[in-house]
Amino acid sequence: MSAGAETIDKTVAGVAAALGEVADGATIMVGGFGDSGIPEELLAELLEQGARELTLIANNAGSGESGVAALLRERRVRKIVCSFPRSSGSVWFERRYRAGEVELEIVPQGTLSERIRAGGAGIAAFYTPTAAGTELAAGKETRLLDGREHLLEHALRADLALIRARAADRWGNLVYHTAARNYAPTMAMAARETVAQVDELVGLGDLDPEAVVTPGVYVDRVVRLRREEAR
Amino acid sequence: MSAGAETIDKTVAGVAAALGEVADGATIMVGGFGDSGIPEELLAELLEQGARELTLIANNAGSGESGVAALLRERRVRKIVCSFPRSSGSVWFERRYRAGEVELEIVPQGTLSERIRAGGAGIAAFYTPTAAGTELAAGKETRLLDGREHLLEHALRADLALIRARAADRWGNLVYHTAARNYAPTMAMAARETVAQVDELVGLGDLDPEAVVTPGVYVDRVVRLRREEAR
Amino acid sequence: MVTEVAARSREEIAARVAADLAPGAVVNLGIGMPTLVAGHVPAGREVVFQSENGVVGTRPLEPGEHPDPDLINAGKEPIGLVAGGSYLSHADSFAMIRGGHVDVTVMGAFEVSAAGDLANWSSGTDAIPAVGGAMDLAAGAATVVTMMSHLTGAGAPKLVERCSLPLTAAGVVGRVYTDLAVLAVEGGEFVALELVPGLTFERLAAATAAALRDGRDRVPALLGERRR
Amino acid sequence: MVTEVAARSREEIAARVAADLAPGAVVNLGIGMPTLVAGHVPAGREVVFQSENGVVGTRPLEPGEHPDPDLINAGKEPIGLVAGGSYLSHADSFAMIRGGHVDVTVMGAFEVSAAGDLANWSSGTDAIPAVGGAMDLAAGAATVVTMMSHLTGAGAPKLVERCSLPLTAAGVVGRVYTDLAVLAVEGGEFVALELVPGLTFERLAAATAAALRDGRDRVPALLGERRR
Repeated sequence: MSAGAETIDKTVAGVAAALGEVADGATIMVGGFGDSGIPEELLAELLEQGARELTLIANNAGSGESGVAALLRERRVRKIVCSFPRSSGSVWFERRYRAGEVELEIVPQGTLSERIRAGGAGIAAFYTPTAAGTELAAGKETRLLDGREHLLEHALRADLALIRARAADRWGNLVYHTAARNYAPTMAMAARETVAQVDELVGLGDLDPEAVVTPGVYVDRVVRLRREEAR
Repeated sequence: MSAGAETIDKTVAGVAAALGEVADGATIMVGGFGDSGIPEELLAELLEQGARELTLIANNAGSGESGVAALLRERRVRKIVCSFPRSSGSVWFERRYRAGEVELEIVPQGTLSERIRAGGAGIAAFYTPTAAGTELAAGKETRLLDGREHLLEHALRADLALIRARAADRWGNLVYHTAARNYAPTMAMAARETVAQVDELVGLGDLDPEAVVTPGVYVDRVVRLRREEAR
Repeated sequence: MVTEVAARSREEIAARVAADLAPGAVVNLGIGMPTLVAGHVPAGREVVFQSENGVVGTRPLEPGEHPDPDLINAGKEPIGLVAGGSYLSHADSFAMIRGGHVDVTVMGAFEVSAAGDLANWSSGTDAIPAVGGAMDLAAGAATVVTMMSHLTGAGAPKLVERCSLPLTAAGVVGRVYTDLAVLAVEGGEFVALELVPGLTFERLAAATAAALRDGRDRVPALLGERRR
Repeated sequence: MVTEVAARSREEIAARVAADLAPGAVVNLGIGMPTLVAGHVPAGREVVFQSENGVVGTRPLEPGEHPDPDLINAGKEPIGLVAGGSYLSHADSFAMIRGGHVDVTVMGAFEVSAAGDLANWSSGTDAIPAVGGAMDLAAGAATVVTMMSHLTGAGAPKLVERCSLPLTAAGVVGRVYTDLAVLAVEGGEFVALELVPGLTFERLAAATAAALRDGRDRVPALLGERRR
């Protein structure tokens, strides 16, 4: 919202204004699963800006030469919290990880999304049966509940969430496109600031109030970026 | 789904077939907030059927002479878990409660909805700051997390959820109408069987897949009932 | 004792609260007097009213507007939805509240203590207990504001050193709007930011059963400037 | 040892699993061989395939169908959506999985023990760890099914008394489909329900490194009859 304005307008022009200033050491949630829902241009701008010692929370650890992979290549990442870092193109993650240059916290995918949801929902910690009795339970508090072993898992929060959505209005209400929704609605809740890149801006009231997935309450800045691929 | 059929059809004809047989002692979640989203006809059928010793989980404890109030009047309810039992018309609840004929578990509204969500999401228990340091924390386990006192709260599940929605298809996908959504999507997840009364049935594929609120996965039976009020 | 001062009516207290709501703030209005606030937001200012039963962007009905029986606020009164509003489930709505995404909650109160303790859910009598969303809102909202008469009907102060009634939450209230004054709750004391015309600081202090500091040199900060 | 028997191909194992999916079952298909199952569901039978990245009602793309780059399954392959399908967030998708609402999960496996322990996420080497949704699915789905070759490439049994590799979850596997047999996992032992043509029970037992009971008199129950 621009200073002094009486109305709400979260749209900004350009990816630099959208990203804002990111401090060294920031914790950043990055939406997307595989190549679906990745906020590519916001990640490119993050690389351009140069913040270092980042902690990233994301499903994957990047592949190829852009996005999270480029941040790893340029040694901007101190730690990644993710579920599935390995892929055919996760070359830069593997190189940095094997050299001991990036810390990895591996989290089961459902536990990862639930920890993010807990961070957004004001739940400090929760008990889940996932991973009980496995290596990933090492060091975690356990508890027998309903006759079954559960692990205590803590909420995840972040300084910034970078997400992609299909369309937004000036209040920051968001709707998504098919499976690109994935982590975005949950990460939007769990970060102090949430920035969304969208394919389309629509007028206030044009989104069906029954179908808004992310209320603008969770969104701080929106930037429209024309996408090259046909949708 | 009818026996032997290869396709999924959760629609049934008539409220009796929708409700099915409810055993004495069953735990039932009832959607609605005030008069919004109450599955009135399903509750009337529950009264008609006669099941006793019920535990109800609902936001309110009924008012007037129908729905939950009628079940209380007819002494079908052993216990109510709710957030706000008191209202101008909650005469039958008050009478049964003061006579010691119904047990009351009072739960803050956000804790109630989160306990139901936990039941649906396979989270056995969680830590919330709500109600810490209050009378409603009595007997509850506390824990300091992030420098703040939290209460341990346990998941709620039920044998049956009775909800109302605006429209459904034969797979049981549901969309709602304005604030009548309230507890329904969450209760649908937390019950062994979920029954929805709807105003309208639509063809499979007619609901926007981006806007389905309750996937049919959570719904067991759907009955269309014409509503007298104009919508 | 305070009879000749220009005490604010319920609508005037509501208007005073509304004047302090920051543009863009996400605000939950409690049942009763707080719902009046929605009708007093300065023209042109966009404030997002959240109702805990799953509505983001509530508005009062227009005169003569046909009510949707399903579309109600937490006080079960019919409301409308603004352009930009949306619906969500109870669980999602309280995730928003508990998660600190509601900037301001405006609630009534039986008592507020100098430590910011809030008592507004139980009158301590044998009335049937009913808590609703009060504890979630008090624990979750970024800023907790109460609006209330300064004294009870029996003339007893509602601003106290220590609450005698069951708490809704401890140490949460940040601002109090009464028929007599606007007060901050800071560092274990009440701070008078603004008094109604005709009221002296001494008389406000006498109507307040806790330490009161004079802060009339300060302009009350707007409530709910987005900081998430 | 089992060279002359009519061992099932990957597609044939997938078809065998698909034949056992109950109409109306909600089924998650793991990465790799399990995704083949979707292409073999008997014509006219409605099975709901759930993909943990937030899709309910996946289907294979039609030949020549233009892929939506955003619409992928958990294996990151392009898919389509059936009429009656819907999208949900990752958190909501895993709430569905963890909450027991997915009736059947079909996964690959490195090892399955007679106690139903599953090892399918870590090969125990120094490979970079990556768990994905395997542990959530194994812990949450009502019925856990594995499909795999009966022996490793080196000829070692994958059905074992006790897993040597890191566990995905303990005591969860209910049914195993291999190139040689269909087996139940019950009461701490494997039960052979069906053998491929040309295979004797004794030869299957020799290819299985755990106690094996003969259950060929039983008809395998359909997987995922809704019981919620």
